[in-house]
Amino acid sequence: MTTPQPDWFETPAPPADEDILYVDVDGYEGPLDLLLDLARRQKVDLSAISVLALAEQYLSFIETVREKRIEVAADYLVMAAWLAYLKSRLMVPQAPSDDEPSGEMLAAMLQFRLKRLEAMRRVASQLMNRPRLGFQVYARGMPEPYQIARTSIWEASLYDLLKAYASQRERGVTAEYSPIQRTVWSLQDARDILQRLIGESFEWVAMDTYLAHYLSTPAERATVRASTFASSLELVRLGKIDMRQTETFGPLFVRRRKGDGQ
Amino acid sequence: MTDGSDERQEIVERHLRVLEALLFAASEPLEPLAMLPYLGEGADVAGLLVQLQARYAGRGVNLVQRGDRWAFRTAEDLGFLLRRQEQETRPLSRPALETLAIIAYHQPTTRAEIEEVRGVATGKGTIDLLLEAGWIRMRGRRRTPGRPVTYGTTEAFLDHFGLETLSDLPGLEELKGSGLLSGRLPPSMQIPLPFGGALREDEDPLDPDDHDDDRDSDPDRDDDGEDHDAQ
Amino acid sequence: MTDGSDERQEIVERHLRVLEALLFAASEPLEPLAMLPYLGEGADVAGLLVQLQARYAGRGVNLVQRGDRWAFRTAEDLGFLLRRQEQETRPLSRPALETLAIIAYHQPTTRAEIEEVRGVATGKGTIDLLLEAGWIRMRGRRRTPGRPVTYGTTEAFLDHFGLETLSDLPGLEELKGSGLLSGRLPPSMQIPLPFGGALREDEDPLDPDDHDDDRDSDPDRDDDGEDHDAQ
Repeated sequence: MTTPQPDWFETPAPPADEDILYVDVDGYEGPLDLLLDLARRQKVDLSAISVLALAEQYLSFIETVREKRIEVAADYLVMAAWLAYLKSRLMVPQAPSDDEPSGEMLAAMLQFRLKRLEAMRRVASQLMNRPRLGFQVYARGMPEPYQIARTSIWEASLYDLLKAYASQRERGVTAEYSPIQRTVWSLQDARDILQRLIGESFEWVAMDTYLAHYLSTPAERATVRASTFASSLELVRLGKIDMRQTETFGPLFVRRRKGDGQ
Repeated sequence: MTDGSDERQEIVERHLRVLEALLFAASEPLEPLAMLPYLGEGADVAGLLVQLQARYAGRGVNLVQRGDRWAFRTAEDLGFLLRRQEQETRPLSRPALETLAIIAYHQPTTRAEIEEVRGVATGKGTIDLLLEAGWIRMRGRRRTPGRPVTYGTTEAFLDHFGLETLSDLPGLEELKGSGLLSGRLPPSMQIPLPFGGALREDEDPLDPDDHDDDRDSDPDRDDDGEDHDAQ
Repeated sequence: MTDGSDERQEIVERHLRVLEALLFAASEPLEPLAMLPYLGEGADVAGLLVQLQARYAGRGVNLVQRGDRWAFRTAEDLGFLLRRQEQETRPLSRPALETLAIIAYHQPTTRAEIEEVRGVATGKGTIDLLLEAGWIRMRGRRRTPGRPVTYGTTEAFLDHFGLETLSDLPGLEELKGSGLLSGRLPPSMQIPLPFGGALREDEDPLDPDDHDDDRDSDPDRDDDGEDHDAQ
């Protein structure tokens, strides 16, 4: 059925089997589907098909398709090779020493697979023809859903309870506490005041005497002393004043330094 | 029975089956007119529905009429089957914990007193929650103007917190010792001794209708269940 | 009748009402164990269900068994009447339908076996589509090299196709007789039947991370959701 000298630029001659012309490989779900379709065209029970004829039809179909330069998927070619092998096994009598499965066995295998595929297709459609839920059979259209009432089980430990109590009692205490506004002498202020008080005096005068006025407020005493003492040390370092203390914890005496430039 | 009435009965049964299926599968209540096409012209839908309703009368599912429409519904007395209790364990909020602690230590105590200690208004919801949890109860009414309800703790409270009696609640020194209270507290600070007895001399018994709480007697309260700063 | 049997009958009636209400309210089939708590310990749920089924036998709504579960469904013979206009959602593709049938009749089965029957590679999308429809499930892994996932059908499959058990599958007897449920050429001594039980002796349970399917273990597969010719 093939032209002996294929002319690529002309339509190939029509194949002998008219059916094959109208067969499009794209319409098949693989080689087994194609084989099943070809088998069906023998119009006999699958158990009675001629596997040899089927193999020949398949092979010539693939040939035709390839002549039309249509890409044929690999598994169709694998099947073609297997069928060519099957054909040879069927036509050549089996040698006694041959370990390979007989052609009849291979043919039976193919027949079985075709029958099984066909059976699956048949039951699939039977399944779809059953009264299906949502098509012929219906579930409750207005299901009454569960209403879920959530109840809480509260968790708290004795420690949580005591901590909550203690912390809020303490909170109550601190709420009544108003901090005392302290006057704090900055070092700069203390230094300015000390320098102003000492003025041009070169006499030893006790620091507390200079500060007497400021020390009269008990709340400020500490900050006045501390800041003044710290700034006095700074003034000593800068060479502006002299300091002396005659005994431990005794009064601190200060005077202006007689220095260079004076 | 004559053959004719047998036949009629058969038709009725067939119609009832169709109505059953229609009403079951419908996603909303159906009006009789909508069911008529399934029965054929001349069928007495209204009469059939009444018959069907009678058949389901004592069953777990009833055929009910809602306005002009009909539907199957779970029998009212079995509604509980469709309700589910779900319990979830949740930690008590800080406001609730604080309120509970004050009630425990200061009982019998009123809401005004709780608010005084906490420094914020206590939402109605907080008290309700503690009442529902079963940890506090209304004890009586304080014998003062306005007769406010006094609160105290319950046996369930003792049970939950593993206390044998109220006197197991730690006192001032114990709280200090355990580090829950810091050392620097005014000497005036005191931790009261909770009173768990029947009624104190300044308490009256609750009024007969008190067990709905003082919800209604206190219309100015926020009922939002949240604590908020006092105005 | 003695008082005792009257009382028993009353309890049965009460139980039947409860089952009626539960099954009517639900749209999904219920398993007896889920209904037991509403009846009380010791109630013979199975027996009661059979009684209830008998009561609804000729009605427009029937009590049907779907695997281990029970549900009310409209009577099959009324399907022609109730057939809705809006239906015909996207029909199942032929590959999907064939794959579903092969899984139903050959379960537990692997993808390789499905491909062997169909003679063509099965797109990942086909299996996914059936999994999503809730009709098939991954059952386990076959105890063979590669440990392929085995597939089987679900109770939703039974419900959708109105089957009580897998042995109600149409044409099953015939297929069994002709040996077409076998993977190999008959006559083979043992003819497998669809197996819906827990795990067969040649199946292992799924791995913990299997519920994402064997997507990742199978990197060569096309995931384009279409069947296609093998390369």
